[in-house]
Amino acid sequence: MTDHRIILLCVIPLAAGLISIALINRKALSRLVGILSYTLMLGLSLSLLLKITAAPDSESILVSQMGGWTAPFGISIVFDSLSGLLICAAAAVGLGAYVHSFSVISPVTERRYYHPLMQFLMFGVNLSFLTGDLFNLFVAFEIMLMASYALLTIGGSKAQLSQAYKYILLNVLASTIFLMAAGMVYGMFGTLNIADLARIVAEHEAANKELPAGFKSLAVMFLLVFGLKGAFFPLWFWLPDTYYTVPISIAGLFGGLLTKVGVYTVARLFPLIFASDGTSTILADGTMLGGTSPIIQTILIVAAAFTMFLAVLGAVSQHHVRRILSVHVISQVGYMVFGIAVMTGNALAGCAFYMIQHMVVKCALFLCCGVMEKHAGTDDLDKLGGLLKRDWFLGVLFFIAAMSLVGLPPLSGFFGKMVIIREGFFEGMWYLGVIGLVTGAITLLSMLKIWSYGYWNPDQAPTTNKPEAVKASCKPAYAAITLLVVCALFLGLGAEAVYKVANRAGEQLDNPKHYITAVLGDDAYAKVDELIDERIAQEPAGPASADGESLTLVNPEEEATP
Amino acid sequence: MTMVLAICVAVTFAVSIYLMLGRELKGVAMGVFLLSHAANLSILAMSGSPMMTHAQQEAEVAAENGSHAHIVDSPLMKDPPILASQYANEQPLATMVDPLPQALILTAIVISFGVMAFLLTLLVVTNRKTQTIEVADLAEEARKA
Amino acid sequence: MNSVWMVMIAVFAPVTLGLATLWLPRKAIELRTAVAVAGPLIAFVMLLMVTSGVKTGLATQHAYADHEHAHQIISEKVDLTTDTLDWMPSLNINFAFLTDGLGLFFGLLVSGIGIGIFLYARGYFGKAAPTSADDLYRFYPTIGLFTTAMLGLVLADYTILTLLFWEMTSISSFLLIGWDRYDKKAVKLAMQAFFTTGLGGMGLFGGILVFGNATGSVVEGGIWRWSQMLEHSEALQAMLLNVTSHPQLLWAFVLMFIGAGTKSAQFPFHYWLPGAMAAPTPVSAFLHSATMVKAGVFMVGRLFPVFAALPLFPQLIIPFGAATMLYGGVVALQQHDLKRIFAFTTVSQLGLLMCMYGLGAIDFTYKDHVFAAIDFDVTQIANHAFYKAPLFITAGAIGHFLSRDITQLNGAFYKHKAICGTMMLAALGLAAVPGTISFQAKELFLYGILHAADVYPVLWVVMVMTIITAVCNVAICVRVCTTLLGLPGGMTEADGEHHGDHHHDHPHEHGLLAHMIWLPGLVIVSFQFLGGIITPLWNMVFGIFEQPATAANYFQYKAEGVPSLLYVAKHLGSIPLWISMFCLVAGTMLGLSKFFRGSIKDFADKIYPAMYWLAVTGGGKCFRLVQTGNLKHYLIFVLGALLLGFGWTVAVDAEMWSTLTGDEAARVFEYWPGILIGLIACLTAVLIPMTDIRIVRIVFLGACGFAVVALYLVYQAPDLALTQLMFEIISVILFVIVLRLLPKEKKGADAGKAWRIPVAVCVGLVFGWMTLTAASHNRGETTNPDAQPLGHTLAQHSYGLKTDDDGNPKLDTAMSGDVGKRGGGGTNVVNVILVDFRGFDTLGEIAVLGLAAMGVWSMLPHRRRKGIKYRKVESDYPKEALDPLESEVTT
Amino acid sequence: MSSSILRTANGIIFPLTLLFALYMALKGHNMPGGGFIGGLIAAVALVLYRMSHGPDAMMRLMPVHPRVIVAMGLGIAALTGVVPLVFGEPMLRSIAPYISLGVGDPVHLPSALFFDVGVLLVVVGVSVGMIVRLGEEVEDE
Repeated sequence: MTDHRIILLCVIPLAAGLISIALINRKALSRLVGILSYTLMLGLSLSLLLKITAAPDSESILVSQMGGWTAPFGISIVFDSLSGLLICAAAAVGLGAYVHSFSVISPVTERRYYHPLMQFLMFGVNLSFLTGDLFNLFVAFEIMLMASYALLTIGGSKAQLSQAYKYILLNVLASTIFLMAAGMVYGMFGTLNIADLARIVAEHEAANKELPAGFKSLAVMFLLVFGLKGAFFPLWFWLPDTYYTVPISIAGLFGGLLTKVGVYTVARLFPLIFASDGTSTILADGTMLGGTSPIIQTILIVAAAFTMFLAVLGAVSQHHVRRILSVHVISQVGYMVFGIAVMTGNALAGCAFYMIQHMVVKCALFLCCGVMEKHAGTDDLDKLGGLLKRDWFLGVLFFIAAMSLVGLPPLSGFFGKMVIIREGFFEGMWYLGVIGLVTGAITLLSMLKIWSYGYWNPDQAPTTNKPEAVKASCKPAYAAITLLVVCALFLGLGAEAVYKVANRAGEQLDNPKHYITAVLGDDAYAKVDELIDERIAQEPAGPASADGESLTLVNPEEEATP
Repeated sequence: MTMVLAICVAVTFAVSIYLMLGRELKGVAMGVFLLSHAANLSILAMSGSPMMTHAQQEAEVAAENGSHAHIVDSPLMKDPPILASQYANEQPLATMVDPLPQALILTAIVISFGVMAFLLTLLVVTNRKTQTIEVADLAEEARKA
Repeated sequence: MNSVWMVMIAVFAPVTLGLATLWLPRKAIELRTAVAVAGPLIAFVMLLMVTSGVKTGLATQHAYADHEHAHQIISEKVDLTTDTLDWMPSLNINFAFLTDGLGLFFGLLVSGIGIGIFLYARGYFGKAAPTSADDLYRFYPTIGLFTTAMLGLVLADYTILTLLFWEMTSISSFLLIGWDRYDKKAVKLAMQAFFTTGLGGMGLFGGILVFGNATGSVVEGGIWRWSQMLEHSEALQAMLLNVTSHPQLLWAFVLMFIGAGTKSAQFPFHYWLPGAMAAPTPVSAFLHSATMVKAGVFMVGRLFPVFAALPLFPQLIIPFGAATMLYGGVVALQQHDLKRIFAFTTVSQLGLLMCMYGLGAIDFTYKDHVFAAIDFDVTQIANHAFYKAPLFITAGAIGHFLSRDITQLNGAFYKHKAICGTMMLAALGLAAVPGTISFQAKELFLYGILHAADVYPVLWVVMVMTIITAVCNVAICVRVCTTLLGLPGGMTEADGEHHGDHHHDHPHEHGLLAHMIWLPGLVIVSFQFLGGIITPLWNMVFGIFEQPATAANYFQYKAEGVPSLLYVAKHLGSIPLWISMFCLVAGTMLGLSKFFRGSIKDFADKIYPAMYWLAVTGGGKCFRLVQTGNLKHYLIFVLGALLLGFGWTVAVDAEMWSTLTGDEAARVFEYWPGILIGLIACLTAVLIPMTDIRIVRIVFLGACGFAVVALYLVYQAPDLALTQLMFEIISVILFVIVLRLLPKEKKGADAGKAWRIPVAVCVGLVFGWMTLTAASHNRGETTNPDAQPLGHTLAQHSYGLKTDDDGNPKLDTAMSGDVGKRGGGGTNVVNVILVDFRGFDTLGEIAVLGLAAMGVWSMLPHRRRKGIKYRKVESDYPKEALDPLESEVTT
Repeated sequence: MSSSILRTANGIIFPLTLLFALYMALKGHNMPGGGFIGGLIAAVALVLYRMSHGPDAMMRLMPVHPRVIVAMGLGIAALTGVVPLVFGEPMLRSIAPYISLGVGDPVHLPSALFFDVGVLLVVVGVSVGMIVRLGEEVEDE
């Protein structure tokens, strides 16, 4: 369904960014514009999301073709359940981090293009979530990355600068590979539109026809690129080194948003396109079940396992709040990769749910850390203590967020994790399931570490930091954290409503038909249907499978060798 | 001709990786600079060979010399992606190089310039703050922090 | 069918009222207590009503019928589930409750003892103490949360709802153990307890998920409700008996047992429970003796009707249970802190309860015995609660006034008669003296072992372990009594050095509420003696909760009860009775003897620190192995991953090789100038790392760039060539400027050159090869032969309407939609693509450019210098906060 | 850096180069050229001008911070894209009308031209801004 309003989600931050360049010396006005922009984004994305949630399947994907050029000739902007959820969460997280920064960022830093950069970052992030074009995705990544490079070095402390180059160089390398891979996609398929690619892949699958030579290698390259942005094993190194040097609000924003963009692209592109091996099974009801490339799935499984486990060990061994939280970002990404690796509709739904809740919760934790630092003047656990006495409200907020992160029911982290692990067990990936559970327990330990050393234990803060003074100066921070924690609570207690949307997102990711017809028009999928009908006609329903489900199993290997 | 580009891509990429693995960030920056060349050339290769195929040459020559088609010795190149006239339905599009990769490269060049400039400035500022741009020294800094 | 609302009110009343107390004024302690106590009271009343609703069919029942016909079943099937209140239907978490005997019994136990504990807390924290207002302010909400969690846990029907409440009990337990928040030791112990039970919680979580997944063939979508599990017990048991073909069920059980075992402090994970004694005594009495620690036992009881069919069930549970029982009993004897003594006896008793379920599973297959070990599970559990809670309550009380160290308490009875009297009465329960219900319970347990051992002689080991444990328990009782009464044989100060313990020195107060520090204990312990002496009364109350052990008739009630003392003496056979007598005598002797009087440490206390060390230190080492901070290593990791992945795909993709031998290779030499330029580009690139002189490097870099420009020209890309040329110029200027700002190269060998070359070459080859593969793929030949690359379509529509033969504009109907009807209005296709077809890319791209510039300006703010005087702009940033170096805008 | 020969030469070349840049930008829709190329040529010219005439002359030429130019360019480009949204059209919907000026042939004025102008401004602003800024650092050393 066409709806040109969706591009406003990119226009709003762009416009706000430009306005705040003009207002570079007006602190209050800049802040006002920024808040307005985030609020507008949040409101718009929520209203659009509600709209498509209520709509029937055929109208549940909103599309706008840039320049009015029909897909695949122009650039398609697509707003489906997954992008909708993520943009909502991103706007909320952005608003939280932005408001929080008012109480922690120094005026000097703030004047150095902080406001425009925050807006442009959202421009890039929203565009990444929205775009339906591979090359445009590259551009969106670059906007986001460029803004993040600048935000990473903003303020320019020694610690920041001595680490920032790694983030930038690794990302430049990944971007270059992305660029080449996008070019190669054009070389192989003559198109860049994601829906068009999905169509071509679906046609291959329906005909059980091999995908072009080098397709698998291309998929590996994409995985490397997105894996690096998403901080998968063994590509996460840039993350811990850089996140604990930036101003804490920015760390919160990065921790919440940036890795999710990488994970999102994997979730978007892999089940639909790059994880395909060109084979398929036709189910009894005439729907097609695409085959999954064992290489890609194995890589994802290995990545998920190591990302979850190794990173949580890293997190629990740190002795600074920021570092614990930073390294945890990676570990949690492991769960999302787990969801993608399972690659069923339900697992992807779980992954979507997990992503949005993690954005909110992780950002909230970072922001809490910001206030903790204000109280104690440090984030070293050995020098913290007794914060509960100083600031019980912060303690409550932190505790809820921390337990959400750990995933104790009924808080938000639980539900996504539950669905993912359930599907993992169901699909026979019990090893991932067990690692996921153990990781959960160690996550608990690390959060308890922060809680026990930070909020309990004797107070060691310098007496100069009067609790009242800190509280007074951190009013925006409290507002921001409260906002995010309320969101997190809603995601937990109201998980049903959110999960329904996530479930639809999972379905849309699992079944390319909706996406393809929404972007390319109803005829686009006709060829696939034709091919499926042909195959059903050729091979009448085979014997019922052992489980009693009547599958017409078409084994591609057997077919290929006559 | 694609082979030539592929070799160029391989060599520039290899050299840039070699430079990026070096011990000083100046060399690394040069590696990044080369990296963008490698990427651009790789995309350029996707527009296919700039030389016409045998059949295309025959058709071209036939169009020029009436029906007496004979292949000239020197190879014919395709046209640049600029339409000869405003109502160009006569334009033999098959003998024009694919314009889309060019547009992609143009975008990529601009972006890589931006990144490059930022990276170079970062080096200057980093050097000013940390007094070093040696990778090993900066890693030491990370361990200390 | 019960009203779900009644149960909902029962479950949520404690937390609601507990939280409500937060809004009461801090000093209003009496009011606070009243409001908080109303919580468990309401829950208790509600559950009683639910019970009476369920049990109407039992009115006609004769509870203590003749035991010759003990398995007579009243064959009235009762619906034990409530309605469902939808919460998250698609995630299988709704409010529905299973109000069976086990659940309701636990519910009543929790709320009933809860009332006592809530009142006791008032006495314990005391009105007169300066901190009590604060303590009570925090205490009631937290303990209310716990009560709710516990009630929900035992009553929930949805498996995941059970898990939800399960974790909630862990959280509240954590908050309560760490009550002394600023005491590092207590905080550590709280962490230890939460981590251990949390680990188990993850096990339960996994077990529930695996179970739900594995039962998809029984119920559509899997089993996510306990009642469903019980209803389909036959099908499930058939699967369990043949577990090799359904290994998932086995793992489901093992995982759930990990949860149950850690929660119920089974050896070797029992260490957290003695540690949990850092909590205030009301908490110890409530959570860590009477209720929460039984959650694991409860879980095993829940699973029992179905999972008893699993051969592994007794094999796993009996060894763990027996070991826990023995270890707890023996260690308890050698403690000095009253709370630690009782904590270890709790551990021991939990082991016994577990063991009982294990034995029950064996009996399960031999139904013809008169009493199965499992028949009186509720009695066993209730029995323990009714002496252990009073023991803790009085331990806390005596700790208040004197000390909790038993060596300090010689003759304490004469100072605090009520408290010590209650404690001694409860201790009699611990010792299982005839006259307490404990005695019958132990008899039944021994009886169960005896019968099971007939079939499995290996169980004699368990018998011996039970005897030793019983002897220890009696010895503890003897020592407590003799000490308190100041008799010879009691513990004295000579037995151990006095450690500073939690001595809450609260001022004395008077009045009824002050007596709450021991009164609830007396009320609770009275059940012991009521049950022991007037056994029919006990049966009337608790018999109705005893569910049949077999799953087949789980939803029916049976009419039987705990045998009375007389019956035990008459019928149960002499062996258990003799064993009991032996234990009493031997225990008394041991208690009076000098053996085992010292205080020992529990070796399991080291387990958690070891795990912590392993995770933190070992895991940290593991992590730092990859997180070196060095860019070089990171690049190697990334490139290594790339090479591995690529190598693997090439290995399986045979067609990749064809591109190397295909006709692309043959067409290399078709255009000589192209080759020459390519050669220059390669050569200049290779020369860059050959030199150390930076200006030469830049020259080569520039030369390489110009070669690329030439390549663009060869490829008929004039726009590209022009743009690249200009950017090349600017970039070289930039490089020259920047290199002047950077330090000079250090002379010396560039270390590690050798290994860099193969890595670089491999990576280069990967991308060269991929370029070739992708470019040589014939794009026309996708599934749709008509399809042409986008670029060609874009070229066709670059200007606009096409013309027909007469030069008139015509619509291209072949193209669908908008593209056919208009064009971009330009003849330079590349530019039209840039600004029109893909204009959005360009918008993004100039945004990147702008961002890069902003990044540069943000890193290098302008300094005050003569030359630069931009237009003066007002700023509303605070003046003093400005960086003195920054003066670009002000001046 | 500022030799008199360079200064004199640049005095002549500079306006010509700027004109050439404008020409390249405007004809870009039909011939090789366009906003990028035009912008870059202008940027190179401006950088050379600063080298030959010094920063003060540059300030007289460009009295505002380059970010203003960048923001303006981005704003123009974005505005070109956003205007169609107001009319319910998708973003960046182009039109290419012939506008009659009363004299001579009607002028072909594609809306993309405005977009190109935006691009040009951004490129000029960024290149000049960055090089000038880094150049100052060198001069400060």
